[in-house]
Amino acid sequence: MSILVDTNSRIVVQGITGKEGSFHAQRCIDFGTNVVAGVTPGKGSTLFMDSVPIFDTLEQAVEKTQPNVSIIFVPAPFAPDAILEAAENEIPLIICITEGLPVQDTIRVVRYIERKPVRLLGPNCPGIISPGDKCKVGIMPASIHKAGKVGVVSRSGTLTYETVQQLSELGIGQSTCVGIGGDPVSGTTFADILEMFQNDPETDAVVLIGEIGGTKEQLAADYIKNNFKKPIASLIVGQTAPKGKRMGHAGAVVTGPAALASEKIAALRDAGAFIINTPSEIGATVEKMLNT
Amino acid sequence: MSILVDTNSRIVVQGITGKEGSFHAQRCIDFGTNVVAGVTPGKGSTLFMDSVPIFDTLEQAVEKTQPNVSIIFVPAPFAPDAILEAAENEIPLIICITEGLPVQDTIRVVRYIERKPVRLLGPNCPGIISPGDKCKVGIMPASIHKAGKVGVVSRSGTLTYETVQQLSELGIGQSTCVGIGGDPVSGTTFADILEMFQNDPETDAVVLIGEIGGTKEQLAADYIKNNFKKPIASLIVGQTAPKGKRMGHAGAVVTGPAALASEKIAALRDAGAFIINTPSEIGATVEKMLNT
Amino acid sequence: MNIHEYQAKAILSEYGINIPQSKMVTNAEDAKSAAQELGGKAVVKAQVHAGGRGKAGGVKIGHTPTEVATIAESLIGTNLVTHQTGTDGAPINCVLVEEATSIKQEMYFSIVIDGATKSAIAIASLSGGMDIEEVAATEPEKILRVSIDPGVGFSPFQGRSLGYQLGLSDANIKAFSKIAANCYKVFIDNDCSLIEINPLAITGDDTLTALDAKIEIEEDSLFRHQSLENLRDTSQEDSQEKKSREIGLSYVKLEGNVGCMVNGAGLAMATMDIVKTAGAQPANFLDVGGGASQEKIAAAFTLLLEDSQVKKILVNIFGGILRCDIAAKGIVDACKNHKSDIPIVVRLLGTNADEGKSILQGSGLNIRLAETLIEAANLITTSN
Amino acid sequence: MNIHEYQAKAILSEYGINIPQSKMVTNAEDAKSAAQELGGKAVVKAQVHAGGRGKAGGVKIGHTPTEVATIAESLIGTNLVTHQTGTDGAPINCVLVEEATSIKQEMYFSIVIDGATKSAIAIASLSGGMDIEEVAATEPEKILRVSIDPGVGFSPFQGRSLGYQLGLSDANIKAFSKIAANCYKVFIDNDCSLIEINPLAITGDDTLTALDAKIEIEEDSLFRHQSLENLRDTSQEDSQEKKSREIGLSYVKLEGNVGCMVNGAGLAMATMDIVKTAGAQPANFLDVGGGASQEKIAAAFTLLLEDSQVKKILVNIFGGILRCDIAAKGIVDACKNHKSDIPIVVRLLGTNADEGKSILQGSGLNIRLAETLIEAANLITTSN
Repeated sequence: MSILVDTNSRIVVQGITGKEGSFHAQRCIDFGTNVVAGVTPGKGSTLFMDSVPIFDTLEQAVEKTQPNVSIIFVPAPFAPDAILEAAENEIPLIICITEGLPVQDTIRVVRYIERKPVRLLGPNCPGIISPGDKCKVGIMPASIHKAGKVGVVSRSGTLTYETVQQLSELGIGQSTCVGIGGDPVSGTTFADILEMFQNDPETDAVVLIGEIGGTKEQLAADYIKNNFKKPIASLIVGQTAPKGKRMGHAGAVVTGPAALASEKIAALRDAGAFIINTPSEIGATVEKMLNT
Repeated sequence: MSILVDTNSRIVVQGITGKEGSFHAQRCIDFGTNVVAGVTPGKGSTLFMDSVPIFDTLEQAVEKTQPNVSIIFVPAPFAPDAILEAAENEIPLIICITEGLPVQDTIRVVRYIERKPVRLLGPNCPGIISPGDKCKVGIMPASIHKAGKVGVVSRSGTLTYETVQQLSELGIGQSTCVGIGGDPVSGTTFADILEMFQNDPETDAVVLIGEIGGTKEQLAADYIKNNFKKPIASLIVGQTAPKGKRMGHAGAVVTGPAALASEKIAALRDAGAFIINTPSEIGATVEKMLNT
Repeated sequence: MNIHEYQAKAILSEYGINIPQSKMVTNAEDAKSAAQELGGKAVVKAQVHAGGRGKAGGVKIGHTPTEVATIAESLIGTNLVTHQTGTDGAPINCVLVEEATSIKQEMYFSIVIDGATKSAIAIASLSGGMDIEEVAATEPEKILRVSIDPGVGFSPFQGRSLGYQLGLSDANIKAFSKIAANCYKVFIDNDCSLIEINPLAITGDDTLTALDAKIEIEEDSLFRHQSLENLRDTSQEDSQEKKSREIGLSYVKLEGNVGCMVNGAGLAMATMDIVKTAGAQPANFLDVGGGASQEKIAAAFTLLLEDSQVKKILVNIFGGILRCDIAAKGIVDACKNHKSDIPIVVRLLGTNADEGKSILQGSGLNIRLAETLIEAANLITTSN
Repeated sequence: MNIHEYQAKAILSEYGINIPQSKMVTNAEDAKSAAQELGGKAVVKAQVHAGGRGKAGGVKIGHTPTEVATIAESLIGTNLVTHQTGTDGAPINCVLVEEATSIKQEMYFSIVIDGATKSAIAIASLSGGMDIEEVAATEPEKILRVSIDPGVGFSPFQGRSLGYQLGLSDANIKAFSKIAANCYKVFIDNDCSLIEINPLAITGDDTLTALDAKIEIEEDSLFRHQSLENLRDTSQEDSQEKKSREIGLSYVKLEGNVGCMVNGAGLAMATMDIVKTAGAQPANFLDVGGGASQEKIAAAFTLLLEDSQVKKILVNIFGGILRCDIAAKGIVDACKNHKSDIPIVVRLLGTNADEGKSILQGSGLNIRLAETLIEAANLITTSN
């Protein structure tokens, strides 16, 4: 009842001894995630929390522990290299939590991995959680989640938590919650995730959280219109942001009409999505959608 | 009875108004090849030999004439750009005759087109001819060829002609003759061509002409051993070249044991190929092979 | 990070792109002698980090050195208000005195990052010198785009494709291709997020010249571009925006009176949306980011407290990496160091939310707590 | 194109790679003062375009400035014969006077083009300072390789992968990664076909230093590297090789007496093979290339006529781009301008072969024609 990660996921943490890496690796393990290895150059042959082996290189970690998911916490200047290392070692799912990667590095990396049998989630994303499979590979607070049949996909971190909070409070559980990341260029698109939800028998409906800037939501709308058969509700934030101002996410720059909230909402409505009118009505709208 | 080019091939000539481009375009047309367009920036809206339309960009040529094979004659400094132009316009088969491309340009181009639905033959190759289909897209002298069932693949230009000459003289016709090019990095490998010959019902046997330098012949031997089911004869030239000397083709540098003729011959013999002992015995060896 | 036109042109020129002869000056006297060197007549262009200079009176032609000096005098030291600045405008500390160029045709050329193709794209149009966003909205077919592969760069065939579509002459196509390729080099070497040449002019003598130029450097890349960091003109930044950048916050000043402090850009935008829905106006966008420390939270909150435009503050923190108790402590620290009695509404959720709420409730400060987004928005809207 | 060690080291140094202190000198006096600057003791290294210098006596240690001067004196102006040069050796016109370095460990590092992976590859081994080809042949597991993607370049993780496999310390791994990444930049920026640092030494003070360096620039790229073309030392080329390069031929001098002129590298090698099979020895490899003109053919043939080592000439032309009548005319031109009575055997096939043969037969020259490869080889072997 999940996409991308499940009970068979074997996680390696790149940058496991850093402040954020160690904090979140522990939280993931606490949730039940199977963290099989960590990588920190120079810390090889030691143990994380007395149990998880640390390696100097991912190559060694792969040889000894066969991970199939990598989560990356290394600082921005070194994160592109960490992604390349994961791709070169053909880790099927690479999740880059790190934010602040120079976008041209991201482009080089993303174009490189197109030729590798891997998928990149992020950069600048909260990761992924499949509550029913007790598998969390990300930085989201686990406690707000509830196992169920609604998929969540979003460009934003904390707004995903807000979404999940509203769903769980109404008793609506989640199959998998995925943050694709807030940067203008990311490894995985809305459409990629929607396709997986489409094919996941344990996902009955989806919530898609978009925002102003770029054209990712339009591409999602195209996919929904042509290929997506399940109920989907969508919220676009930044509706009140003034034109020409940059709102944090590098992706949220109002550069042209397509980047406007109104255009995105129109495209999604036209594709048949239920439109969530304000951020406080996410749960209620999904509940209504599920009951129709 | 051919691979890569046949009666359905529609050829565009990039660099059709240059000295070599115009000479060989005419020879190809004379042979029966369907040349549908030429490209020379600045010469758009004119005609080649009063019949073939010339365009300023390949984009225009594609829109108006739907070619599916491109042959490139533009000078080396501009040839990488011409290949990229063909790849961007998704011409399925791109044949780069031009020699002298800086190898790092070739690497960039070859890696780029890996993600495109195209195949590159060359650079620095004589092109391809399917005598029975009256389709010649290259610079080989047409007169020496004879339609038949033996495929020829080689790194060399004139040595391919020598091979064909010896075959035709003994009455052994060719299905398709392919020059993959003499540079150290090429778009297409021996194994790529062997796979096509394997799948071509009209090819009964193959002649593979290799030379010293690199490991292309070993990769071909690997393919033959594991996948190739038809009779194959092979000649390796440069057997008498002294170690450490560079013999013309950038590929023909004796850099390590694998690059030696003896190593290549051993690999091919081990793979089950008939070894052609001297360059004067190509035809005779193939004849013997076909009769066993 | 924005840089000035004169700085952008200097970079383009280093990469072999034609620019008009010009000189950056900071006073009328230098403007006069610059005009003299250019032959008398010259264009005076206010150097500010804002578009719409022309319409706002920031670009003027002087026909004599004296006239140029007078224009420079009238501009330098004033603030220029354009549709892209706030009502205060941007300070003009220097002007560019530039040769007047005879123009046959004005084109538009830019390179930007495109999320859809996951690449840098080059954009070109014959509709240069005008509001390109207007053209894009009303006549999108006049805007040409090509995607640039990071492995091979901008290729000559792409320049020819654009050039022939634009209907340029063969000679101009060659020049255009070169400019595009060189711009892409500038873009890569300097980690730009935008290079815009508008207009890219075909001059009277049929050469292509960058008449105006805008370059944005990606903030996230500056760790590897110390020399570019030196081009930063902090005088062009709002003082709060400058402070927030130094603290490491993502902050945008707006026109309302509800100061907002949120973690995460998406949630921050959602919070602004809900505040507006409830009938109030946000004074800012403020994202404290992923793993903010107690000190950073305190600094961010202090920024809001010190903003005289801010009449009430809404905090919305969903703890994840950031723990709510850390956020609460930061808020308390800021309030203790900065006496203020404006209404504060705080919503804390996620990691250590209960601890955070206890800290706020035990602080003795006049802070109201909210559970849901809409409750928070209603509370802040109705508070005085 | 080969360049000298001192030139290669200067390039590496520009890219931040450690090299020993050194000075290139052309006479004993300068060698002495260079040694004085280095503290007295110094290594004197003959600058020639050939490997195997050490074994051939081209690298010697002087313990005092006077000793250094004596060594320099003994080397400069002589020819160094190594296993890579002919029997004449390569002229030593200058030497590099270099500080003597204390060495903890010698490694091997290189970047070359690899046809199998269609990329540049970095090669590293702990077995530095030795004959790396020998190591590759006998202990291939000691040679590490990584393929470099042209889109992303040499990545730090690749440096760490190599470094940990080599068993280096963490500090040395960082230095090694940097050197590898910088070498790749040199490789790309200068269109190299080879960069080899052998040995790459870990010195007494634990820094990584390029003790020797070899760089080859790809001939085909020189049209865009004028400044590198200036590094060419034609004194290191055989005079025939130099002439052939100027004519635009692909030519390699060999030890036999049968001059060979062929079109196409593959056919040229095949021709050499058949000549040897027939019992004779080729004097050269000579590929006149694709579309040679009559003038180029004449120049190529003259090169063979002027070579005193050449006692007979075999021509094997398979017309394609090159027309046989053009080739025949070129041969006739060369013979007319250069009286010679050595035996000549010519084989012409392909485009305009009959016309070519008529021209040769009608020229009055003593040329024998052959139809097949083996006939040509037998004719040339038995002719005197």
